[in-house]
Amino acid sequence: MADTTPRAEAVPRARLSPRKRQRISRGIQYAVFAAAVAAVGFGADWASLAEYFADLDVAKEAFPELITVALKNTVIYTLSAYVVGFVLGLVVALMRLSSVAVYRGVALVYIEVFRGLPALVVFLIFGFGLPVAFPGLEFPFEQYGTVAVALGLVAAAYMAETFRAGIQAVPNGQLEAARSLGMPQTRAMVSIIIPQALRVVIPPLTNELILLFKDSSLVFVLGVTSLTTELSKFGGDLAAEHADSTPLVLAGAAYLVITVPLGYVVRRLEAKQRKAR
Amino acid sequence: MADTTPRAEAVPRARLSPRKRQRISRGIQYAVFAAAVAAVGFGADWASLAEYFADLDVAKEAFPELITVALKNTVIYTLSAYVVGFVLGLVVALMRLSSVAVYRGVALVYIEVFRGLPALVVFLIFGFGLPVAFPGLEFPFEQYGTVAVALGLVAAAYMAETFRAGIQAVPNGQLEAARSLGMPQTRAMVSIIIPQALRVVIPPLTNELILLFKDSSLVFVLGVTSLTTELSKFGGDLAAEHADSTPLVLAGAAYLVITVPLGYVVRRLEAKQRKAR
Amino acid sequence: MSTVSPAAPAVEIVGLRKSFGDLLVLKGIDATVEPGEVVCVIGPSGSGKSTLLRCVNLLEQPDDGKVIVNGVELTDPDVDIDAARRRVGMVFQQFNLFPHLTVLDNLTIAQRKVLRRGKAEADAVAFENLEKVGVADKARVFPAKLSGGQQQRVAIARALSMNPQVMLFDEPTSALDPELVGDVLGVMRKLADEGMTMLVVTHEMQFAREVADKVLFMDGGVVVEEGPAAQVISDPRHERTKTFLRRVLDPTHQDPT
Amino acid sequence: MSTVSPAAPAVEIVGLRKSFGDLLVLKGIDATVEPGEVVCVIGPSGSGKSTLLRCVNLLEQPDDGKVIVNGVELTDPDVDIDAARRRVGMVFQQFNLFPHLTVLDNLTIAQRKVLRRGKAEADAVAFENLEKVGVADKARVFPAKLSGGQQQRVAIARALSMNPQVMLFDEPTSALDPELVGDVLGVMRKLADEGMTMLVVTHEMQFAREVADKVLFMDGGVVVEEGPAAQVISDPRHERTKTFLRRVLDPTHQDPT
Amino acid sequence: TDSGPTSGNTAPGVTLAEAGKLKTCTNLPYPPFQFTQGGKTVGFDVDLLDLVAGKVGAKQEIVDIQFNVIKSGAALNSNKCDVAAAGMTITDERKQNLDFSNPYMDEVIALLVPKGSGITSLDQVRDKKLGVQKATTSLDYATGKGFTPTEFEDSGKQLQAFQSGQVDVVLQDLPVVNEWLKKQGLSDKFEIGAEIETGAQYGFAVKKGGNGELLKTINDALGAAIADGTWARLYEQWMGSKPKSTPGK
Ligand SMILES: Nc1ncnc2c1ncn2[C@@H]1O[C@H](COP(=O)(O)OP(=O)(O)OP(=O)(O)O)[C@@H](O)[C@H]1O
Ligand SMILES: Nc1ncnc2c1ncn2[C@@H]1O[C@H](COP(=O)(O)OP(=O)(O)OP(=O)(O)O)[C@@H](O)[C@H]1O
Ligand SMILES: [Mg+2]
Ligand SMILES: [Mg+2]
Repeated sequence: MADTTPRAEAVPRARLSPRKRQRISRGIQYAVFAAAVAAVGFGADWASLAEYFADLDVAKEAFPELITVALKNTVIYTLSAYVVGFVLGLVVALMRLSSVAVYRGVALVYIEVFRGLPALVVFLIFGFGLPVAFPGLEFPFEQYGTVAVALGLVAAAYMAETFRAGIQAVPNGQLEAARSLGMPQTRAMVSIIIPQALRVVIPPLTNELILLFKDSSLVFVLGVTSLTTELSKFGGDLAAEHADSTPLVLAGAAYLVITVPLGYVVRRLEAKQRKAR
Repeated sequence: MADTTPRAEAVPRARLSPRKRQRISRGIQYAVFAAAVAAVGFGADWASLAEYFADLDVAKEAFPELITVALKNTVIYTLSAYVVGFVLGLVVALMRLSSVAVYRGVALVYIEVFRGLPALVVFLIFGFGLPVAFPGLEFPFEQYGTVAVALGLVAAAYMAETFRAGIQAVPNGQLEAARSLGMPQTRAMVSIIIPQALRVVIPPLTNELILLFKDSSLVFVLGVTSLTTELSKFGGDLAAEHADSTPLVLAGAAYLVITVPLGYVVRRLEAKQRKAR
Repeated sequence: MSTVSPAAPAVEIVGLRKSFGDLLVLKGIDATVEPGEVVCVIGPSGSGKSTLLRCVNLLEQPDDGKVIVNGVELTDPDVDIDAARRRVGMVFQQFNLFPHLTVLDNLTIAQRKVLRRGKAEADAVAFENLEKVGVADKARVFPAKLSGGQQQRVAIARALSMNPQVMLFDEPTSALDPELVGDVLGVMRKLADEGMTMLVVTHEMQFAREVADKVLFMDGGVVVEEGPAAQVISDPRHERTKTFLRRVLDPTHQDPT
Repeated sequence: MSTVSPAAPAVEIVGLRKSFGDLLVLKGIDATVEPGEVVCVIGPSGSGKSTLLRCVNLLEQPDDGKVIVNGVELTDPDVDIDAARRRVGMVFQQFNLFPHLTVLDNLTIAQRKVLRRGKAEADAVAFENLEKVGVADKARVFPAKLSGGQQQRVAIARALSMNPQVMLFDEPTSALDPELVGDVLGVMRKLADEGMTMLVVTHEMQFAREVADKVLFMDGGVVVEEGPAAQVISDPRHERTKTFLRRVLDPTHQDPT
Repeated sequence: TDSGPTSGNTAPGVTLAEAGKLKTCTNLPYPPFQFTQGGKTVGFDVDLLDLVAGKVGAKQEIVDIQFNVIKSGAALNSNKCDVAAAGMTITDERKQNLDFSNPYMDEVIALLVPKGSGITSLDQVRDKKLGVQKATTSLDYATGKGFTPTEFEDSGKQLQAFQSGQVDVVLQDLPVVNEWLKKQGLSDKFEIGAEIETGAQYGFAVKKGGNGELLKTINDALGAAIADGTWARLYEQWMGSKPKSTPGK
C-alpha cells in the first residue's frame, strides 16, 4: 500500500509545546505544595508540638539509658534472635527440601504456622502458655535466652523460606552443568549451588534483620526489668511518666538510625544483583 | 585430540549403587525422625499439654465471642486500615514518581520513617502522643477510625513501595511502544502501564493484607473495650483469666484460618506471574 | 522498487550525536532516506544502530544534530512530538505487544485514543492490516497465545494501523526461531514492494541484498560505508566492513580469535 | 574425518522413550554414534532434540529404552551414574559456566573434587584446553567479563578437561551474536578434525553439511530421516525434511503462513 | 546462673528464682505502689518488699510485665519472679491461681471526673466513655455495673487517654488517683467524683502451692512492720495521709 496521504499535511505545532505545558504543570504542582506547607505552618500548634514532641528537659532524662540500656538491649535481643533464627531456619529449609516426605511436612507446617501468627501471639503462648504447662521450663541467660528463642522461632520461619528461595533461585542449568561434569548431588550443592545461593539471600536476610529489630519491640510482653528493657518500652514508659512524647520520638529516632541505613544497603545489594543477572 | 584412553577401562560399578545408597540414607532419615517423635511422645507431658492448650471447658467459653466479636473486629480493623493504606499509598507512590523534587522528597521521608519504625512505636505516638498534644483531636467512628488511620499510616508506606515497584516492573518497551504509536505520556500510563502494573502488584498487595491482619494484633495498645477487642487481646485476656492457653490457641487458629489460605493464594499468583514471563 | 521522487527526503538525519553518560554512542551521523526507499543499517553489536533508530522517532533525545521527517524537524523543542511520532511507525526486536489487550485491541487502542477514530473505522483498518500480515484469524486472542513470528507480524500491523509515512525496524527477526524468520521477512518484503519507506536494522544479509535500495554499515558510532546494497554487501570497500561481512556470512570458516 | 572402527559404538541408543506428564516427547529413538564420528541432530523446535541429548547423559531419566556409552549401559539402575557421566562431556546452549568461579576454577573444580587430581595437574590440563579453544589469556577472570563466544569456548574447554570419550552439544551457538558464532563453530570443527566423537544439536546447516558424518532429522519425537550429511541436507527424501530445510536455508523466499 | 530451686539464701528454706535476688513482678507505673522516679522504681509496695528482701538476704529486683499475666499466675509460674506486688486486690478468682499473703491495705477505688462536672456516682456516667486499666478490679466493678469500659495496658496510658479526652471519666484505685492529682496542672482540671469502698484488700502473692516458706517470710515481715509502726510510717509517706484502718485489725 503506497502511502497516499499528501505530504503537505504537515505535523501540527502544538498550541502549547510539550516543553511549555510541562513548565506550567510543574508550576501548578509547586503552588499546591506551597499551599499545603502554608496550611500546616499556620494551622499547626507549633508550641504544643515542640512541648510534647521535642521537650529538651524530658529528652535529657532519657540519656544515657536510652543508649546504654535500651538500645543496647534491643541490639542484643535482635542479634541473639537472629542467630537462633539463622540456624533453625537453615535446618528447616533443608528439611523442606529433603527427599523424606515427613520432614517436608513438618517443615511446611512450621513455616506456615509461624509466618501466619502475629509475633505477639507467639510471644504470649511461648512466654506464658508453655511455662504454665511445664513449670520446670527454663532458658539459659534468663530474659535474654527467652527472648532469643521466642523471637528466633518466628524469624526461623521467614529465614527458612529465604534459604529455600535462594537455593531455588540458582538456575537449574548450574546443577545440570555440575552433574554433567560427574559431580555427585551433594558435591554439586556444596561447591556450586550453595555458594551462589548465599549471595542471593544476603539482601533478604538483611531485610529479616530489620524486621527482627522492629519485632524486638514486642518483647515487653515477656516481662522485662529496668535492666532488660528495650527501646520501645523505655520510650513508652518515660513518655507516659511525663505525659510527653519526646522519649518516644527519641526511641523512634534510635530505630531509624539502624533501620534506614540497613534498608538502604538492602536496596543497593538488590539493585546490584538485578544488574548482575 | 583423539581419545586414546583404552575403551576397556570400563565405568566402575558403584560398590553401592546410587539407588541402594539412597534407600539406606532415606532409611536413616526415617529412623531419626521416628526417634525424635518417640522422644517427644514419651518425654512430653501430654496431660499438661491437653489441659493447658486444649481445654474444652475453657474453649467453650470463648465462643461465640471469639468469632462474633474478636474475629469480626480484627477483620474490620484490617480491612478499614487496608483501604486507608491503599489510597494513601497510591498518593505517596505517585508523589514518589513525580517530576517535582519536593514531592519525591516528602514521599521518600514518609516511606523511610514508617517502614523503619516498629508499628508499636507508631501506635504509641499516634495513640497517646498526638491526642495529648492536640486535645481536640478526634477520629470518626471512634475506636475504629483511630485504628484504621494508625494502622493505615503504616500500611501506606509499604503499599507505596509496592505500587512504585509495580509500575517499574512493566518493561520499558511497553512505554516505548505506546509512545511510538503517538500516545502522550499520561495516556500511555493510563491505557498501557497501569493496567499491567496492577496485575503485578496483586500478590504483594495480598501479602500486605496478611501483614496488616497480623499487625492488627497491636491495636490493644490504643485501648479497646470488650466490644472493640480483637483476636489477640481477646485470647490473651481469656487465657490470663483461666491461667490456661486454650483461648490463645483458638485465637491463633483464627489467624491461621485467614493467613494460611491467603498466603497460599499469594504464592499461586506469584508462580503464575513468574511463568507468564 | 526504488521510487526516488524529486520531493524532500522522507527522513533526513544531520550531524546526529548522542552519548550515554561518558559513552559517546553516535559521533555525528548524516543519512537520508528518500520516499519509498528501503535503507538497511548493518554493523556489529554496540555500534549504535538501535540508538540511531531510536533517535529518529525521539525515543532517545539526541544531544546534537537534526532529525527531519517529511519536512518537519522533530528535534525542534516546540514541535508536538506526539503528533510527529504518529507519522513514524516503529517495530521492535522484542515485539512489545501489549500483553493485556487482544490482538485487535493492540491495533485499535492508539487509533481510537490518539487518532480519535470510531470503533467501526478502527476495526476496519485493523483487519485490513491483519490480513496484510496474514494473522487476521488471530484477532480475538491475546499475544501470549501467538508464536514469535505471529507476534512480530501483529506488531507490524499495529504500526501500519496508524498510517505512518515511514517505518522503522530494529532487528525485527533477531528474537525469532530460525524457522519463523521467513514469515516476517516475507511481510517486510511485501511492504517494500508496495512502496513503503523503510529504515531497517538487520543482520539478515540476504534480505538486505535483495530488498534494500541502500545499505549503511555502521561501526563505533559512525557510518563507515554507505551505498547500493549489492555493492556494500558483495564488494565492500573498507577493511572493517569486509571483516564484519566475512564473519557474518561465513561463520564456519574462521579460526577462534 | 569419519574413522569408523570395528569396535563397539561410542553411543548406542535403543528404543528410547520419554514423556513429560502426558506429553510423549521421545517416541522410541534408535541411533548410533561410532567412535570418532560427528553426528548432527536437526529438526524443528519442540521436536525433542534437547531431550534426546539430555537422556544420553541421564540429565533426564528415560522412561524406557537403553543408552549405552562405550559398552556401559547408563540406564542400568545399578551403574554408578556419576562415574559414567564423567565420560560424557556436555555443552549447553546457555553455557552454564559457574559465575562465582574464575575461568580457571571452572575448569579445575570438577577435576580436583571428582577426579581427585592435584592442583598442578588440574591447572596444566585446564591451560592445555584453554589454549585449544583460544581463551588462555582469560584464565583469571570471572565468566561475566567474557563475551558469549568466549564463555561458550570456556564451557567446551571445561567439558574437555574431564577427558570425555564423547561430547554432546545442545545448540551451542544459538545464544550468540551472529558475529561470535564463527569462533565457536571453529573450535568445534577443530575438535572434530582431531577425532572427538560428537553428538551435536544445531541449526547451523553449513556446519552440519561440512563437518558431520551423519545427520538425523527429528520431528515430533521420532527420527524422520537419517543419513550422510550431504544427502540429508542437500537431497532430503521426506516431505517434512524438505519443508523444514527450505524454511531454514532460505527464509526470505516464503509467504507468510 | 542457677536454675530451679537453689540454696545460698540466708533465710532457711526460702527458694528464689535467682540466688540473691528477690524478683518482684509488677505493672509499671502504678503510683504510689510502684513507679519510676529518677531512674529507680520506688513506692509503698517496693518499701514493704524491701523488708522481706532484707529478711531473706536478697536484693529486690522489679520485673515489669502485663497485669493480666500477673493475676493469672503465669508470671510466677514461669519463674519470671518470686513475688507479685502490684497494688493487687485479693479476689476469690485470683486465689485460684495465686497464693496471697495477708492483706496489707484496704482497697478503695475512685471515679476521676472533670472538675465542676457535678458527677458523684457511676450511674451519672452511663452515656460517657469510661476508661479503666486492663484486668483490674476497677474493670470488674464497672462491668458488674453494666459498663463496657475502654481498657488500657497500664495506668500511664489510662491517664494519658483521659488527659487527651479519649475517655470522659476513669475508674482507678484511690491511691493512684491521689498520686495523679499531685501532678502539676491536673488538680486544676480534674477531681474525684466518688470514692467506692469495695470491701476488698490488697495483698502480695507467690506461686500457687510453690513457695510456702517465702509466703511465711512475707507474712512475718508484714506482721512485724504493722506491729512496730513501720507500716504506718510508710503508709503516711506514700499515701500522703494517716491510715484510716489497719489491715488484720
Ligand atoms: N540507555 C542506555 N544507557 C546507556 N548506554 C546505552 C543505552 N542504550 C545503549 N547504550 C550503549 O550504547 C552503545 C550502542 O548501543 P546500541 O543498542 O545502539 O547498539 P546496536 O548497534 O544496536 O547493538 P546490537 O546489535 O547489540 O543491538 C552500546 O555500547 C550500549 O551499551
Ligand atoms: N522438563 C520438561 N517438562 C515438561 N515438558 C518439557 C520439559 N522439557 C521439554 N519439554 C517439552 O518437550 C518437548 C520437546 O522439548 P525439547 O527441548 O527436547 O525440544 P527441542 O527439539 O530441543 O526444541 P528447541 O529447538 O526449541 O530447543 C517440548 O514440547 C517441550 O515443551
Ligand atoms: Mg540494537
Ligand atoms: Mg532444545
